[in-house]
Parts: sequence; structure tokens; C-alpha cells
Amino acid sequence: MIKLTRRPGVEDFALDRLSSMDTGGLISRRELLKRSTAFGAVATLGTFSGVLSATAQAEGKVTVGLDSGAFTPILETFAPEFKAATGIEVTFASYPLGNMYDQNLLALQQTEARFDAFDFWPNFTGDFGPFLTPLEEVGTLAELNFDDIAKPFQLLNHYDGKLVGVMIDGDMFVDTYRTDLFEDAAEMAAFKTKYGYDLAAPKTYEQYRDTAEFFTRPDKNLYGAVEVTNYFVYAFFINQLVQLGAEKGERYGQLFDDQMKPTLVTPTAIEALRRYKEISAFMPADLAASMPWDVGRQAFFDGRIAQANWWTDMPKGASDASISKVAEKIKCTRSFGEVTVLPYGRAMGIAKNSKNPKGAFAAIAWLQQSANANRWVAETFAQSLMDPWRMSMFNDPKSTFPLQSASGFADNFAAACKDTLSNPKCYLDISIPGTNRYLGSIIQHVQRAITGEATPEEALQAMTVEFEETTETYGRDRQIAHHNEYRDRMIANGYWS
Amino acid sequence: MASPVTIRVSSRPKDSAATVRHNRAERRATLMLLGPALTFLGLLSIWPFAYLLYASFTSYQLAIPIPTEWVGLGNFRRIFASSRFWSSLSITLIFALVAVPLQIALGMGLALLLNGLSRGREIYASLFLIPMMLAPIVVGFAWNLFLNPIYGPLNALLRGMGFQPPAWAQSPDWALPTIVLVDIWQWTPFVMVVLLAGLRSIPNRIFEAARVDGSNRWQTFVHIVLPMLIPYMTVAFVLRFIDSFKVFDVVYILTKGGPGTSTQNLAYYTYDMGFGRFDFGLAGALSIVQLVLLTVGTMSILAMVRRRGRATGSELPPVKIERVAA
Amino acid sequence: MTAFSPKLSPGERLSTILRHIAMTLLLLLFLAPLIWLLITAFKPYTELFISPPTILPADATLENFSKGWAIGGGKGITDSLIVSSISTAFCLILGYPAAYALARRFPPHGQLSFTILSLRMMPPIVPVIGFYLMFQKFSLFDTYSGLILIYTFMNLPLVIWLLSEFLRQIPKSYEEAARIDGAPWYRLFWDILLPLSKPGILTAGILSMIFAWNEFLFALVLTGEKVITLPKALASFFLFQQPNWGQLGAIGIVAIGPLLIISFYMQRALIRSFSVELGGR
Amino acid sequence: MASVTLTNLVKSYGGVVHAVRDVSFAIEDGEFFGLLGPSGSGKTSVLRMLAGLEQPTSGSILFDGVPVEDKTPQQRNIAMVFEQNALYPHMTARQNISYPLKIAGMPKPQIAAAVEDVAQMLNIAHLIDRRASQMSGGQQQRVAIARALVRRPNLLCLDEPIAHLDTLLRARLRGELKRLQRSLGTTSVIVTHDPIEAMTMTDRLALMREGQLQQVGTPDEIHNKPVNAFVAQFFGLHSMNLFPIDHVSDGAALSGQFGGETVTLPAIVRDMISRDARLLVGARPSGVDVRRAGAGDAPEGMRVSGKVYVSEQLGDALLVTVQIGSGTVQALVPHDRDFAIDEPVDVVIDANAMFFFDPDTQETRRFASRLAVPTAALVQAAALSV
Repeated sequence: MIKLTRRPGVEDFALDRLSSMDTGGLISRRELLKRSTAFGAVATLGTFSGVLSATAQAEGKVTVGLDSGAFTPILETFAPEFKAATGIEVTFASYPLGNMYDQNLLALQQTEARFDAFDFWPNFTGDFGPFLTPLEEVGTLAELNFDDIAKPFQLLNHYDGKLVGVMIDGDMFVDTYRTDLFEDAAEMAAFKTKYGYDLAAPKTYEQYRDTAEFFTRPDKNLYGAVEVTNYFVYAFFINQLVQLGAEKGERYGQLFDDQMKPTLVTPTAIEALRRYKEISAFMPADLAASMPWDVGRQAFFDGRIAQANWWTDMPKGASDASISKVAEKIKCTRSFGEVTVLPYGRAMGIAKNSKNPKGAFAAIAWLQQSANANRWVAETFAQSLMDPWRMSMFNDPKSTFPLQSASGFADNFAAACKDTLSNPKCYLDISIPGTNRYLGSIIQHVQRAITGEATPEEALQAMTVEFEETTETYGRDRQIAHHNEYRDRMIANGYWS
Repeated sequence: MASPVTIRVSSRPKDSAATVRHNRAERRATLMLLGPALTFLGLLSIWPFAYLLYASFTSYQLAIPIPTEWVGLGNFRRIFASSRFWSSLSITLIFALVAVPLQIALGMGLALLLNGLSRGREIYASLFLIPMMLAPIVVGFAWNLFLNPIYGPLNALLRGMGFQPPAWAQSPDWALPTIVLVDIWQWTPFVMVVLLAGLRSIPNRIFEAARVDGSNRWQTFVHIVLPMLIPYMTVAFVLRFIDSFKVFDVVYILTKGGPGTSTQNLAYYTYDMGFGRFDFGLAGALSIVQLVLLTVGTMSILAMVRRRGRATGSELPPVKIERVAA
Repeated sequence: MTAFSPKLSPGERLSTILRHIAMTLLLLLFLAPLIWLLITAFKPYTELFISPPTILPADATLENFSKGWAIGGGKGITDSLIVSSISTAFCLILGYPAAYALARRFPPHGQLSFTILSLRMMPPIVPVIGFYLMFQKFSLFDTYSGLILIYTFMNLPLVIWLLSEFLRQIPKSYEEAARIDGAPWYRLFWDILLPLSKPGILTAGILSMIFAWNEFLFALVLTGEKVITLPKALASFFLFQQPNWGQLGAIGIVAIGPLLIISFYMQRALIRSFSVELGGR
Repeated sequence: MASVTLTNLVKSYGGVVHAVRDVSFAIEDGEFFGLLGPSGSGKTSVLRMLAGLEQPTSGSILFDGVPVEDKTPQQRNIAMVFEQNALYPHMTARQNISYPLKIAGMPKPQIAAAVEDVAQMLNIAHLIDRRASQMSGGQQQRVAIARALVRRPNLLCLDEPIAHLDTLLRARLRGELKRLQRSLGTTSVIVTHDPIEAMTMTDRLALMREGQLQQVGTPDEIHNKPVNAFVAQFFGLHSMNLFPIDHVSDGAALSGQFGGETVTLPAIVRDMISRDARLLVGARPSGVDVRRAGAGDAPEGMRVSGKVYVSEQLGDALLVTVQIGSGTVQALVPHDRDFAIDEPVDVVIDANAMFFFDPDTQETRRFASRLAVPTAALVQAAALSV
């Protein structure tokens, strides 16, 4: 089982880790090695050009915390290069994604840092903010290659007006649809007859609903849509809320008024919840009320779903013939609605209690250099891991998304992403202190509404009560200040209205 | 040759010096033997409980840099006003009052089945005991895989047989039954062992006597076996009742309390308040409420058992039960 | 008259066979989730997510074991071994003298032993917040020593109680004989008590190992990324990431394998010595 | 070898339960001494205090005139054989026997020689490498005795050493133990609840009841001169019949109420009862005769009519239980007689075999003038009956 025939050296070790990496059978070990060697050369160049100044004073050791054991091995293969470039030794520690909030918050309150740098959902910037080092106190935006980051992502991770984190993973919703269904002449004709307009990837909620309804054929084991109704309900509910708000010309997605009173029990929110529930009728019936993230995706891979309004891991996986039955039959495009919604994603920041903030900055900056970042996405892309967050990543889709390049899907994917990210209308998750609790309330009560435990009104009312409690706990005045700052940041950039 | 015999009955005599010395040495020895363990247990109970008690009367929020205030019974008021508390309490009670009786019924069936075997009883028993030895985490994901609605074998089998199987842990209606099912799966063997011990303790001659008296199998079971097993069933019930407050790992792995709050028991609710939201004041108060509930519940069950025993003239005997895992 | 004849009639033999077949089927059904886990451990990644699933792996592999080991299983097993074995040693060292005192100098099922045992009955969620705050105060968070401390606390009541029950069953006359033979206390312990209580120590030790090996909540809350016991490693595989069931299964099998072997061999001893008298209280 | 003196020995547990109340007696050097009594009489507690396993609450224990209360069993140099579980189960017989010598730090060759000696003496040489579980109960006990003797103790304590063995083996070991004690001359104390064991083995014995010493003396003394009704009833092969007699004035003749029946009292009883209104009369079954109702003359004695409750054939004698009014009397009669159940009979109690006890204090007022059965005969009967 475990071969211990010889004592491995450092390189062997790194390669072993790489080869033991969970590539999900997408890529052979040899190919991966070959590729990483090629990238290694590029990366070394990038390192020298970009990070040299940042690392001038930095030395010693840096511990980087990451939310999953699965891609730690990939980063570990970077460590020797990083050390060669900067003289800093990086070690990676991981915690479960489900414990990202609590483990980090606990770590940040220790006197001594457990992680110098670590990743978190940008939603939590408000909660983590007090414990994070503003990046510009340690280095410059130029060192972070900040201009290349897609505009919406530049606006995330601000606390008290200061940048405290930078993205390493850009989650966004895109629409993945089945060409064998959407581009089938018979289907198109039937659709036109039934709904009076041409069948195409949906641009509006109505189209989304109609196409979902059209393709829902339980007797053929085919369903029109799939959304998460389990733990990640938040993202899908907020998407409905935002798109509906935009349709109505409201200030979309705003959860509080200027006195931090929740604006939840509104016709828009009730309707959004109703829409969310309505869509669940076109999902695999047994799972509709509580669709888990992995199961929903698997259902699409199995060819049971016609289209998916989902994160980019859906097209990534679905285009991979080794795990998907529909690999040759998909396309992706911007998700329905006018607004780009960017739920979750991952940022990396520097702990305030870090003993080596310079080193931590150097590590982050190294990963932000285009060559390294592209490689990071390329190598973790097989998994549902790192999604593009920089515009340069779309310059040469075939190298950034190598696994999809053969089918030509890489270009399609890059175009959809680029289109989504450059949308002038965009919604960024709330990230004020207490977001973890606000989110928790949303997740809990939207789920209750979906499962029928509560009516939409009751669920929203319960959310309101909990929101108020959280706001009181954190102090209303402080919350108002934080919320104002967040709102101003959105409005100043043309979002939200 | 015979010594003179004097019999004097004195009142309580004074201890001799040697006795006093000896008793003191004995006490010292006892103290030295028990001391380290008791000190250890004492320190590790007193510290956390002092903290817990203190936290439960304050607004302690671990994650928020705001001052902690004394709120008196405020946390307890919040608990009793919260619908989540009442629903989690009822889910905990479902475990105690539905899962446990089912375990006892099924355990009884298994025990009778095994007891009826003349050969191989031990091997079967030890195979049935496997789930009990496993980490609840492993149990949780073994079931998660087994019940997976898409690539799990059970639903594939059921679909193949023409059923429309539920999504088990992912289904709002089935999630709680699923967790209960896993609990039953894991702990029925324990009840089985207890009852098997009970069955083995019934002397064979009683069955023979019953047969001679012309009692059929069912009558023998109802009139003889069942009454004799009542102490064992009581013991199993009390232990499982206590354990039902501990159910956490399987919920954590299978449902995380969801969908909605449909599988959120007291333990998970407390965890969520404490380490999901870091509301240590509320979580502390919840812990205390739980401890009180458990203590009162266990004590009243035991009192009831004892009262019944006295009424029927059969004081619950000190039952020797056999238990492999706590 | 068949009841008295040693030879079974054909009908009885048939019913015996049928009964064994029924038991075997029942067992297979009962253990199906574990059997499935075992099968999955040998499936390559590409076979994991097939619907409907294949029963046996078409292309069986041992890769899951080595990969599972590399991505956290190895660390989990090492850490679990460290924590459970050291805490068990502490439990026995602290618990044996106490159990002896309890067995020899206190009445069975007295207030003291009840108090000690009731610590074991407490749901772990109750003290965990207090432990957490204590750990922060004494810098025990995410340390081996902290978790060892907690597992010792968790298992000590059980070990004391088990050992005292066991020691109570050892006739006092052995000790008295040794005292009369002139053995000082340490020789009494080493020459007489220790060999006599070996099965009890073994049972208590193994159970304490198993409980520490299986424990999850304390590990989840009281450690971070330096100490990752096996249950925690397994759980971290699982959350929100589509788990690689093959690797998970492989680690799971490795995690439960030793327990199964131990429990199979020790079952009789375990059952025998694991007795409680609740009726008296 | 040592003499032992106990003075005012008291043992109480928790200050409440008085196991031993003010016991004093002396054991002479080389004596085989018995501690006899029913269970709960405190005899074992006395032995354990002697051995040093328990601490007396008060009182003193002297070995050869030296107080030993503060001394450990080893310092007292005593050895002990326990009722059961005497051998360390994880050691072989050889290891068991050599253990006390090993503890004492004796060099190995000497240990081997000593073990060899004692094994020869007890006929256990062939068992020497077996563990306890591979030996029978009798063999185990023999090894235990060897372990006790190998140290050449000042005092050998035997705590019911043969009580749990089966009857034949018990009878044999009884004799062997006695012979062994005689030949070694070790002062020995044996605790037993069996009067026959005490009677057959010991030179002298102390009889205890509820923590109190009843009588100390040779078996013969105790059998024939019991100090009170309890001793008389406890010490013997068959339990002594005891009947209270209430004086009833009946004109010229004195008669008494016996089991509800009015009887004419013999002279000896009349003498005794004339002083008291009540009397407790005792007679061993061997001093009681049973005859067919109205058959022949009786010797001097007390004659009472009743009917046979049951008769039990003992082989060399017949034990007849006769119901008289509300009470019963047991009689030992020649084995060739025959009685039917419920047969009306006359019971004749030999006046010379009667003991008289104070009905209130139970103390003996007068011993039987004629021994009903000599002790030796009794012992023989006991040996046969077991």
C-alpha cells in the first residue's frame, strides 16, 4: 500500500505529494509533473520580477492556513520554488471548509499566530477585519499585481476602508446548459410552439423558469434545473433576491435600511423566496427540498439536468469526460438576470498576530503574480477548487484551463467568465461584522421555507428577528457605521442601483 | 490447663495508641491512592464548570470585541423564548423516547434469536457488535455513502425494485428518521448484549418448568421471560436514555442539523450556538439547562423504577449487566 | 423423544441450517453499510460516482490507501495513536491506585463511585465550553498535551470504575497471603496484584484507547491544525467538498480495522468485565 | 514457637458493629488451639488480629509476653492458610512456596532446599511445577500449607483450611494436619465452625458467639462441662434437646409443664426445681430413649408421651424425632428399632444425662452426672458419619 523502498529527498517528496494529489483521475501523474516543471520555469521568472522588492526584508518561516486538505499538496509543490525565490520557508496547514470561520477566528484570538496568512470567505471580512493586517501597511498594491484583478473582486475584503485581503479564488454564477437539448431542432420547435419564443440559454427569470419547466420530464429522468437547497442556499436565494430587485428597479440585494433595520419582509423578498421555491419544483423530486452541493452537481454530470445556474465548478466538472456523461454536450454563458452575483469565493489575508507579516505578504504576493496565479488555477482546476479572479487569466484560456482546451470548451468558459465579471451591474456579498450570523439566519430560515417548515413570510419574519438580535449584540451604532461604509463602497463603484 | 475465662462487656473502649496510629496510616494510604485521581477529576470538573456557570450569566461573545456584561438570567430567558430550543428539545426527546424503545424491542428480537442458537452464538454476537465499536464519524460517513441518493447502493436497489426511494438525510421528512435509524443501527447491538445477558441469567429449569406446565412459546415469553428481563430492559433504557443526550457526531456528519432545523438536537444546537456563533453566554446556559434536564430525567426514571419495584414487592435487584461500550 | 437423543432428526438439522442461513443474511444486511465502505475503498476515482453504482470495483486499486494516507489519514492515525495511547497510560496510572482504594476501602456502589461514574454519563457538549475557555487560559488549545488531558479526564472515571469492579472480584486473600508472606506494598503490587489484574487492565486500557480513538467533539473544538486526530481528519474530508469516497473509505477501514480485530479477540473479556450494577442506585 | 496471650481484645467496625467484644485467652507454646463458633461469632476476626491482618480496636496481643500490635505479620513471623484462593494463581506451586522466602531475601539454593523439604513432608513433590488451576482443591490446600510451613513460623494460623473440601478429603486432611502439627510442634490456631473439626484436631479451643468468648477448654471439658446452654447445644454431634419446665404444683407430686404436657418430675428435677419455679433442662439425644407407648418400665427418668414425627436411620443408630405437645425431642436409639410415623410412643429422658440451665441467664446450673456417650465414641461416630 505504502511504498517505503527508499528515503525520499525534498524533490521526491514534493513530487510524491503532487502525485498523491487528488486529481480525480483527470490528469496523469506524468503529465502533471511535466506541466509543473514547465510552469516552474515560468514561475521562477515571475517571482524574480514581481516579488523581489517585497521579499527584500522578509525572511524566516511563514505558515499559511487553507480550508481544505485536498489542495494543500498542490501548494506544497510551490513551496520549494518559493523558497528558492525568496528564502522563505512556507508550510501549509489546513482546516475543514466547514470550520473556516470558527477555526480562524479562534486562531486569530491567540496571542501567537497559528497562521501568518490564511484564506477566508470575503463575506467574513467584517468579522475577521479587526484581526487582520491592512495589506498596504506591509506592502504595495503593485506588488500584489492588484490592477489585474477583476474589478468586482477588487472591491471585496475592505474593513474600515482598508484592504485586508486579496482574492485567491473567484466564485461566480454561470449558466451551464446542455447543447443536445437546447440546440436540438425538435426541442426548439416544440418550445417555440409552447412558449411563443425561441429556445435559448435563459436571460431572464421567466426564461429560466420556462426552460426549466420545459425540460422537466421525470418519466425520462430529466429535470430542468438544479440549485443548492442545502447548506449553500444563501447564494441561490440572494441571487433570486438581487435579480428580482434589479428587475423592479430597486436597490437590489440590500438587506438593511440606513438604521440597520432589516428590509426583509418585503414583497420583493417574498417573491424571491417564492421563485426559489418555484424552481425547486423542476429539480429531481426526491432531492429538491434539500439538494446538497455535491449531489446536485453529480446529478448534472449524470445527465439528469438540462441546465444549471451554478458556480463555475459545474462547467469545469461537466466538461470532463472522466467524471461526466455530458462532457461533449455543454456550453456555458452568463447566468440569467441583469446582475452579476459573486457568492463566496476565497480571499487571503495576513493575521494581525503574525510574527512575520512581511513574509506572509511575500507569500500572498508570490501567488498573485500572473504566472503563479494562472498555474494555481490550472492545477487546481480539475477539482472544484480555484476559479479565475484575474483578467489576465482569460488572455490565453488554453493554458489557464488546460483540461478543457482539447474540446474547445476553454474558450467558451473564459468568454462566459469574462462577460460575467465585466458586467457593470454587480452584487457583492455583505461583509460587515456579524455576517456569519446574518448568513446563518438566512440559511436556516430559507431552508425552512423551502422544506415547508415555515411560510415565506414566517421565514422572513424569523430572519428579521434574528437579524435584529445580531445587530443589537454587535451594537447598532457600530453596525450602522460598518454598513454605511459597505454601502458607500458599492454605490461609489456604480453597483447596487 | 484451662485458662480462666472472664467475660466483661464494657462500653465502647478507647482506641489503643497502636490502633490510632494504624488508622492514621490507613487514612493516609487511602488518601495517597485516591488523591491524584480525585484531584485530577476535581480540577478538570471544577475549572470548566466555574467558567461555564460564569459564562451562562453573561453576554460573553467570543468572536466580538465588545465588553462582556452580567446579564443575570437573560440567557435562560432567551433560551426558553426561542423556538429553536423547543424544537431541539423535542428532537432530543424523540431520540430518548422513540429510538430507545425501538432499540429495546429490536434488541430483544436479536437477543432471542441469538439465544435460540445452539452453536455460533458468540461469533454472531461479536459480528453484531461491530457497529458499536466504531467511531460515530465513521458510522456517519458509511451511512452517508450507503444512503447517497444518487450513487448510493440502497436507493439504486430500491429504484431497481420499482420504488421511488426518499433522499434520506437530504429529505426534510426523512432526515430525522434517518438519523434515528443510524442510532438504532449502532446501538441496538448494545441492548442486545444486555438482554442476552438477561436471557442467559434465566435458569434453564424455568423454561423446563414452563414447558411441563404446558405453556406455549408465546406464553412462556410473555409470562416468564419478559417479567424476568424487566430489570435488564430498565438498565438498557436508562443507559440509552443518558446516551441519547450525547448524539452529536452522526448529526454533524449526516445532516448538520438540517434540512432546516429538522435534525437539530440539543447537543447540536448548543454546539452551533457555542462554536458556530461563538455566543458563549447562550451556549453556556444551554449546557446547564441540558445537564439539569438529563439529571432530573435520569433521577425520575430511576425513582419511578424503584417505586414500581417496591409496589410490586420486587425491588429492582442489583442487576449485573454486561456492556461493551459506554 | 428426539429431545433426548443426541442425534438430530433430519427436520431439526434442516431447521438449524435454515436458521444459520437466516442469521447470515440478517448479518449481511445489517453490516451492509460497512461492507459497502470496504468495497468503495478499493474503487478507483472514476468508479465512485457512477449511478447506479457498480457492486464490485471493475478495476480494483490499492491507491486509495496510499493517497488517503498522504492527504491526512497518516497524520490522523499518528495523532490519534499518540493521543489515545498516552491518555490511556495516564488513565491507568492515575486510575489503578484509585480503583484499588475504591475496591478495597469503600463499599461497592457507594456515593463516591457513583459520583465518579456520573462524570462519565455527562454529555460531552456540556463541559466543552468550559474546557475551551480553560484551554485558552492555559495555552492548551491545539496541543497534544491538552487533548491528552481531556481524554484522560474523559476516560478516567470509566477506567477507575472498571478496574475497581475487577479488583473487587480478586479475592482479598491473595493480598493477605502476600502480606503474611512479608511482601512490602510495592512487591505486593508488582508480584501479586498486577499479574492478577492484567485482564482488567487490558480491558480498561483497550476501551479507553477505543474511546479516545473514536472521540470527535472534543477534538473538533479543542484542537486546530496542529493536532488532527483521525475522526477530525475524516470529518474535514467531508465537509462541502465532494469527498473522495475511495480514500475516505480506505482511511475509514484503516481506522476501524484495529478496533475490529481487538474487539473480535477481546469480545469475551470485554463483555465479561464490563458489568455495571445500576439497580442499587 | 511462641505462646500467645490476648487481653481484652475488642474489634469494632465503624464504631458500631462489634465483631469482637472483650476477648481474653491464652495459647500455650506448641499448642494446637481452636477458635470455634457459628458464622458471625467473631472467631475469624480474632484470628486476623492475631495474624496482624487487622488492627484491634483495643486490647493487647502478646507473643511470648511481647506486645505485637504494631508489628506486621512478617515481624510477628506468623504464617497463614486461607479457606480458599490461598495460592497465587499465576505462580506454580514451587513459586508459591518459595515466595515468602524470596521476599525474606533467602539465597536461591537454600530456598530450593527448603521447598524440597516441605514438599516431601506434605507429599506434594509431584505437583511442584503445576499452577493452582491444575490442582484439585485438596492439593491446593496442601501446597498452601507447605507455603505456610516453609518459613518455620512462630504461629500458624489456619482459617477454615479444609472447610470447602469434600467430606472424605476433609476427614483425611484433618488427621494429616493434626499429625503434622504434633511432629513440628508449631503453635497453631485453627478457625472453624465445625465442632467435629475442633473436637478432633485441637488440644484446646475457645468457643465464641456474637463476638463474645463463651468457654475455653479442652474438647472434653467443653462437651461435658458446657458453661451454658448455647455451648451445650452448639458443641456436639447432634444438637442438645432443651426443654423449659414450668413448675406446676399438683398436690403431693410435683409435676411440670413440658411442651404443653404435664409430666411427673423425677427426683433430681424435683430437687432442682424446688428452688425455682422454672428450669431449663437439656439432654443430648443419646440420653433420651423412645419406647412403644406403655411398654415396660423405664429407668429413673422423665417419662412423657408423644407421637413419632419422623425417624431417620443413621446406620449405627436411629434418630427419632418425637412430637410432644407443641415441641419436639430427638432421641438416638439402637439402629434395629423401628417406628412408624405418628406412632404413639413414650419418651424417657435419663435423669443422669440431664443438664440444668438457668432459664434466664442460660448458664449451667448442673452438669450431667453420667456422660451420655464418651467423647471418644462420639468422635468415632463423627468420623464414620461424614
